[in-house]
Amino acid sequence: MLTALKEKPPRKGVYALFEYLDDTIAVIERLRADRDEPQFDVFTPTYYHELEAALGYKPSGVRWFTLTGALLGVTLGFALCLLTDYDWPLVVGGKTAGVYSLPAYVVIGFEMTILLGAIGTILGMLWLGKVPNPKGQIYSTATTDDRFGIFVYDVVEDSELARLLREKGETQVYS
Amino acid sequence: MPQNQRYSLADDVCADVAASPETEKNTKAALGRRDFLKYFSAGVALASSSCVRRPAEHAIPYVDQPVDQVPGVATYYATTCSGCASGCGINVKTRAGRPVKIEGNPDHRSTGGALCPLGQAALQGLYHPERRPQPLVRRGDQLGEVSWDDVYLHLSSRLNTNKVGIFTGGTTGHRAEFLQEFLQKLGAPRENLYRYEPNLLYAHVADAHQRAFGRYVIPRCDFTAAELIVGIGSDFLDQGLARVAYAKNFSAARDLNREHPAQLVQLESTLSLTGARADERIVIAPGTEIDVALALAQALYRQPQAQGGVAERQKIAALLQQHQVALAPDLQQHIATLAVQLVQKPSVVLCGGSHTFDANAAALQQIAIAINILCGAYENALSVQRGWQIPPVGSDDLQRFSRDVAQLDVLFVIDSDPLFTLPAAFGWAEKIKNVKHVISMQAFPVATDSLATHVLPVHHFLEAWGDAQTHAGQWTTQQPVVRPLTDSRQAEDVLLWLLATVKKPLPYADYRSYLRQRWQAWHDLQGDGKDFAKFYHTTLTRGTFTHQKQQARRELRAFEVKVQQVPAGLKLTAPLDNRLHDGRGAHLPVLQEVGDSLTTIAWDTWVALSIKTAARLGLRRNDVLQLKTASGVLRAALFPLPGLHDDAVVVPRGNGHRHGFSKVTDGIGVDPLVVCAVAEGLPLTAALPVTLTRTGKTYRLAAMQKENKLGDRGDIVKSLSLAQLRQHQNKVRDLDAVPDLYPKLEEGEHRWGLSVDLHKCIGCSACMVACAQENNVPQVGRSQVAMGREMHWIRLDRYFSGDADKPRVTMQPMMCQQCNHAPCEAVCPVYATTHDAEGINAMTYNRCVGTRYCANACPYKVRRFNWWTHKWNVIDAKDYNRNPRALNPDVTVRTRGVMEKCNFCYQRIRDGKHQAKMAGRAVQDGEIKTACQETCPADAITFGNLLDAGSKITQQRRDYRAYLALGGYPDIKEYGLKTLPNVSYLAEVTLQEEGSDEHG
Amino acid sequence: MAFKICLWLSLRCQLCIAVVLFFAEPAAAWWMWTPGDTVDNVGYKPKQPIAFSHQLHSEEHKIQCEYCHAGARRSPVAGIPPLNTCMGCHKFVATAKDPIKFIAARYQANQPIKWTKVHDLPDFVRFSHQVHGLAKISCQECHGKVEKMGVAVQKAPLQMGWCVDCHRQKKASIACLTCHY
Amino acid sequence: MSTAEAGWKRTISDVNDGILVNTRRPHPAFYVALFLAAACLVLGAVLWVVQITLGMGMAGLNSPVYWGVYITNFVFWVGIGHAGTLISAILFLFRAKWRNSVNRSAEAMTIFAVMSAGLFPLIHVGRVWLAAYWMLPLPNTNNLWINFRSPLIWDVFAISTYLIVSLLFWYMGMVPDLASLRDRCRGFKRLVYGVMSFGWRGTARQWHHYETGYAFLAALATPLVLSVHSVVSWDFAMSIQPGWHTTIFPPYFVAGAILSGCAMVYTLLVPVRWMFNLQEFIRESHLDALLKLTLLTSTIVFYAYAVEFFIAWYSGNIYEQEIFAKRLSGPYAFYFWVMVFCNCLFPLAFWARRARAHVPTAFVICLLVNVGMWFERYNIIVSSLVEDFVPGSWGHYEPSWTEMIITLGSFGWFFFWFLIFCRYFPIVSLSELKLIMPPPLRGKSGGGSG
Repeated sequence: MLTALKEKPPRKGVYALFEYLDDTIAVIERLRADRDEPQFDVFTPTYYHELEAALGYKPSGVRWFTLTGALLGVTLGFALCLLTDYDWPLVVGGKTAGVYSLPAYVVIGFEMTILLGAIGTILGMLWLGKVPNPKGQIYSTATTDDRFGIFVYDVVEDSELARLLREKGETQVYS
Repeated sequence: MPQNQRYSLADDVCADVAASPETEKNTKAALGRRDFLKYFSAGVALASSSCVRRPAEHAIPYVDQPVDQVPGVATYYATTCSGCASGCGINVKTRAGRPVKIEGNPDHRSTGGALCPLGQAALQGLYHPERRPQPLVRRGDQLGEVSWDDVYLHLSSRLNTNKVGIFTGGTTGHRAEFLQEFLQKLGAPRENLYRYEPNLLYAHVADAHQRAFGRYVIPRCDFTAAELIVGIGSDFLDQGLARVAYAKNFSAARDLNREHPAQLVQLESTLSLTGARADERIVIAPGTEIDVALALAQALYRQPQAQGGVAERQKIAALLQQHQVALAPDLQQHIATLAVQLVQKPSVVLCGGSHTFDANAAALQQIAIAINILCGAYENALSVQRGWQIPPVGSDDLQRFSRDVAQLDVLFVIDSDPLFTLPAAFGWAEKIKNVKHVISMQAFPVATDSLATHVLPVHHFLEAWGDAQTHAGQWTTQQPVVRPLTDSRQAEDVLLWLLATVKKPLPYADYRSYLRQRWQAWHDLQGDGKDFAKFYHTTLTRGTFTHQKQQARRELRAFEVKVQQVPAGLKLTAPLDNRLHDGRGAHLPVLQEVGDSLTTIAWDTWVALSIKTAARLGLRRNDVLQLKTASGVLRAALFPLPGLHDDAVVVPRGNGHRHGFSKVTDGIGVDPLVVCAVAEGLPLTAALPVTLTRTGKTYRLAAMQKENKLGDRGDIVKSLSLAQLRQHQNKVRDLDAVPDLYPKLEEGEHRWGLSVDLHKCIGCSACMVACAQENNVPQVGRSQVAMGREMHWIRLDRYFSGDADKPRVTMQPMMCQQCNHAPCEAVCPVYATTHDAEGINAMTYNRCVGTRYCANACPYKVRRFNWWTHKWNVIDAKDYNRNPRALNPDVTVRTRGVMEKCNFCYQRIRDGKHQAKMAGRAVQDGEIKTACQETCPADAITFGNLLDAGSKITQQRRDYRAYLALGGYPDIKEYGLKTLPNVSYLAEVTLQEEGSDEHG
Repeated sequence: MAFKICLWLSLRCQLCIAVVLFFAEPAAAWWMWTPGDTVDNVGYKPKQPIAFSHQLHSEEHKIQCEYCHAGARRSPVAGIPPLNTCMGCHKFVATAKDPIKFIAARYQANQPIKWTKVHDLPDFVRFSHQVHGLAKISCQECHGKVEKMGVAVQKAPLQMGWCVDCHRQKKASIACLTCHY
Repeated sequence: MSTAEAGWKRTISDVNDGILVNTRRPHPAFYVALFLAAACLVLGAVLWVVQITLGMGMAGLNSPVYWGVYITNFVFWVGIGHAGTLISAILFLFRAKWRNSVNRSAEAMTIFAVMSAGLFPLIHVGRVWLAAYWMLPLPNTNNLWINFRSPLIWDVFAISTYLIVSLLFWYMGMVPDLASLRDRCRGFKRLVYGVMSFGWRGTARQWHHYETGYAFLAALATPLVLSVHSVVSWDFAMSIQPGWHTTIFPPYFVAGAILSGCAMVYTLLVPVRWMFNLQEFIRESHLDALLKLTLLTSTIVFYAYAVEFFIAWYSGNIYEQEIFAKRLSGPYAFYFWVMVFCNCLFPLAFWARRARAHVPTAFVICLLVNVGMWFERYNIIVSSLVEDFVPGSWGHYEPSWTEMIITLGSFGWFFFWFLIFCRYFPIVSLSELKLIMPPPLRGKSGGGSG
């Protein structure tokens, strides 16, 4: 598996591949328990909540992007309708100038909320997840298939950490 | 249109446009002028161009601009319509020398500015692309094109004979006199002028009066003097003697402001427009009109209050004793009741029409005289003393023609198509076999041309000089309103030049100077001392000249009537079509497309049978039937029509022109004249025994209306009885008092409204033709009409109600209702249709993207979509032959993918407002008229400013009869769709006591 | 490495295309043209049959606009003068010049001259010179300083927005039916 | 644990190998299908060009039937387009795990169906060259904006929002899977998939934001699903046409849309499953759940039909009553009964487990539901327009050949894109499928390649 490993990473460290989720979690818990917690990246084929719990992530910031987008959307939607109506009031269906058909504009406001909310969410995901990131590297194609990977930065081969990684899965050391 | 804007074409005013074929220079100038107009009226092809830089547009100014012409400003000329023998005065609107719209001349007393569909459509005849470009001369079997010089050369050697005859249509002006002078000059007898009108009523009525009073006249009927009008097979609203004048007058007589609005009782075997409008309609067997008339005369004679002098009564008694009639008891009863009413009220009885041209047609008119004497009509509604009608034909012209034609060497056929308009049984082609030279002079190629040795294109009446005298003392003048569009000549001028070439000249340079000389007599009559030139100018400008003529009433002579018995069984009637007449309108797409008012069939000939007969024979609509009479065989598709007598088989005339007559008519309809007979030299087109066979084929008739009944939809057409109306007459309605969530619409100076009086509408469809002409509405052709894609901005909905044997017929002109709460406006995504501050539902064609949502939302379905770009001057695809020159330059032409609809003739509103603004005054009531309103012969349409409390439209909207279509029942606080239209309808009023419907 | 460059480039290009599509094009269209707009742009200067100079006639010789464009006050169309208007002066004036010889020949032959319209509104627009004249709108407001023009050229965009702006300023009607029917 | 999760024969290690076979060697039937779809598409496109050139008269439309087959197709395709986002968004929020095996293809179907639907308003309008610009709020030389009160503008917003959001949702869900594909390819393919996957690395942090974002998108898409067909139904309900002007339309349309969408998903999945050998991943239990959803929506639609008639009778409005009376026995009664049988009566068979389990039977019923749903729209649109208020304006409508061929073309267009999707993209969501399989634990896991 590790033969598929790609170019040399910019930083030194140990890369380990695991077959089992519980092994991975055990390693992560061990890493996080360390007093001077080392920097590490976890690669996973899909999102397991156990993994996230082990990593102790705070709620994602994507929600603020969603909220901003949605608020922008609702404002824009209603503003578009009301301002164009104000700009040139044309009488249709007996509604005189100055009758702002708010119920009709709810649809536009709603659609714009969803649209910009969705776009905001996507932007948030991309921004926070650092995607697209041409410089970002994957170390093994197996992590998009069925393996879990952990890259622990600035770890030397002989350390206790490296031994732990070796014990649970295959490792590759970069120096 | 103000009086002072009209111009005469007297030479001192506008020499440039006067017709004088020799001047080459003018022809070229006219070409330039035509191109010039292009820039006003060019198509909108560029609207669809996808890049910025369009093809460059050009402007071609005059070389010598006539002094009275301002480019972009319309000029109006008064002239006379020669569509039929009625001779209605018309005003022609021209732009840059080109006629763009025809209106009735309000100065013409009897028509008062109204016009019929045929007159409205004359523009299409003028601009018809199939008009002959030059004369033809027969060489062997072929007609070859020649120049006019060749024609004169050719004919001069052949005119050295006195065996000359002229066959022409009915005419009331100086033309007949001129033609007789021409014959005389050649040494032929004056009697060699044969005038033939397919509407035989003129001849029959005049002939009957000749026999009865010794005077060859047609009495003029004034319905306003009558309270009861009885028609026996009469068609005075369809064709009759003077369609527009009679409709106008009838409408006035029915006015509900009169104490006793005239009531119409019609006895007929077929369903005519007149019958459809009748307050009471009694169905009688075809061919029994004469029996009914005799029975009525007898019943009247028995009435003690019957009118008539002693001598007259004696003569009538003698006449009636000879004839015994046996009618069904209930019909006899009806007649007896009618007779009582006839003598009690001022009344008039009109007999006969194109539905009754059977063997007894002439006798019917004589009985009619007896009836009218007995009911006192000659002292009252019928007048042979004041303003009697001039018969446009001679009494025995056709018989004389049949007798003389074998002796003729040369026969001129002028503006008449005897080969098509006479039954095949007449044998016109056989009769003229020995005539060496047949010279056909026609404004449009006709069937007769195929038998002619010389075919000469003559002016359309809008290019020609002439005059007409429909009523004694009431003249209308005819002047050219456009330079000839083809290399045609004035027919009379051709005759003058022919005389000159054979060295027997008449002392007139041309027909115009002949007329000028005749009109001198009017000047003498008027005797107001003005010089003639001025009189001539003002008369031409005005278009009419009237002076009183009176004559004493003569005593009735003893007269005899021969009555032929008609056997029982199915009988064929071939009436004149109320749009196409005898077929003279068949090449005009606009007339074909408005469709028959009663069947709503466009572009076709149909066989109408009563519902019962069709059911009895197991026939369904669109089944092709074969009709066989003694004279021939005919095939046409069936349309079961309510209200026909079970023995009646009705096939309208007008269509079925031979192949090649016009691309418009190719393959359209059949000609019932092939199965009609001739008796005593006259065509018989009614009550012909006929047998029907089913062919097993079907043919889909293009009927525009699919549903004929209203069912229980009570807020579309409303009606009430006269008693109800009288009871509530003083109540004022406020149709606009409808509860509404929104604030009231802002109101400017005007709020335009239109009102349609269903009580007055006679269903003539003139409004549809006028609208099409005014608003550049395209004609789409048979196949598209069959699909439901006609483009009429105003359509005529016709509903039958009640019994299929005795249906009540309702006509409802339906156009955009200009709703204040328009369902169409709110749904348009691009604001292509919005509400105008003046109450008009504006349609912005160029903004329309064609989602057609507005049309779906419209509950009246009055919006029309351009499914194609309707082509302009293409005749090859016969369905699309509008001529761009005839377009109204004030109205945008629409291309494919665009919605359109009625906009109250906004161009006219705009024009009227400009006029008022220039004059520094407010728009006056009645100053602005919509096209439909202006032409309506029944005065059923009113238009005006709803904010003007004194205007006629405001009064009509407040009338007790007023209602809004689909406006629910405001009396019980039920407001229907709440679309709040600016168009209101006035409910029909049943003048009969019985069978009144609820209103409210 | 190649992969990374491609990735980066494709992303940036997408961005560029997106920006052009979403912002630049409508913005450009706003100033120049939008679909359905059939009015030519400012600066349209078609070639005419003769090199007629408004500057010469109007500025130097002080001929009023309406002397030739006589319809402006009486009709919806101002009109191009008929040849007899030209010949009214040019029977005597500058008869030796080529263009004058040309129009004189045309006049003699009774052949009209085919001019190319400089200011051309689409056929679905109902514009009336008469009404604008009545409202005291000077010719120059729409046609520019014609008296300074050697060759007639379109000065104003003549697009609907331009019309509407002026109508708004002058408190004229901006209802659709004002111009479209 | 639901049935969808139990009884897996495979582990997550088999997922990529098992599903991505489609990107290697497709079944020959694939090429036949692709050719047919492309041929229909070209035919339809040619006729559209002819129609633009000559005019809308090419269609059988007339007065009063101004809307016909094109709008029927529009509503039909929008309806089809509902299942995808419903399955992926609403079922996601409801944690119905069976959706993980079908959501990708259902979403793809949504997008292509909405693309088909989006074409029809353009095919339908008289002046498409202007409609494309004027129906959007873009600046223009006319200084004139659009009418936001028009349901058609709501439609423009609703459909385009739906398309964009569905596309984003679908594509974002696919990014990790595209990364999987990337990692299995070399050379040019790797480059293309690499670009398409935005350089997804699969770090836990990325997954963390991804999951949150996905949940938010699902939450946003859920009201959107319900709103889109409501807005489409307002195209009808907001006009005063009898037969259209009813308040029941939005829920009625949404239920109908979901019905047609589920049926369509089933009709698509059965051949796809067979063609790409996916029986192990798209399992019988998943299809069974889909059919249950079909049955549910079918009964809702049945109820809506009944309520429509009740309301028409109860309203006391003769125009409304006549329209509905004519639906039962008038000139267009055939279409009405086709719709009732196909949408309400045939799906009743799904109450029986055997009918659900027997794939050919279920497939035929789902096909019939699709037919029935098309006729439902045809029925609503045409039979209401043909005979409305004023009898003088009544008419008749029959679709022309042009309309039928363009309809065929839209199916070509839809299947063309769907087949392309089936060939080059993960048909089943890899990462989500892995989620519903038992996680690879050292203790519990039975298999897993070494």
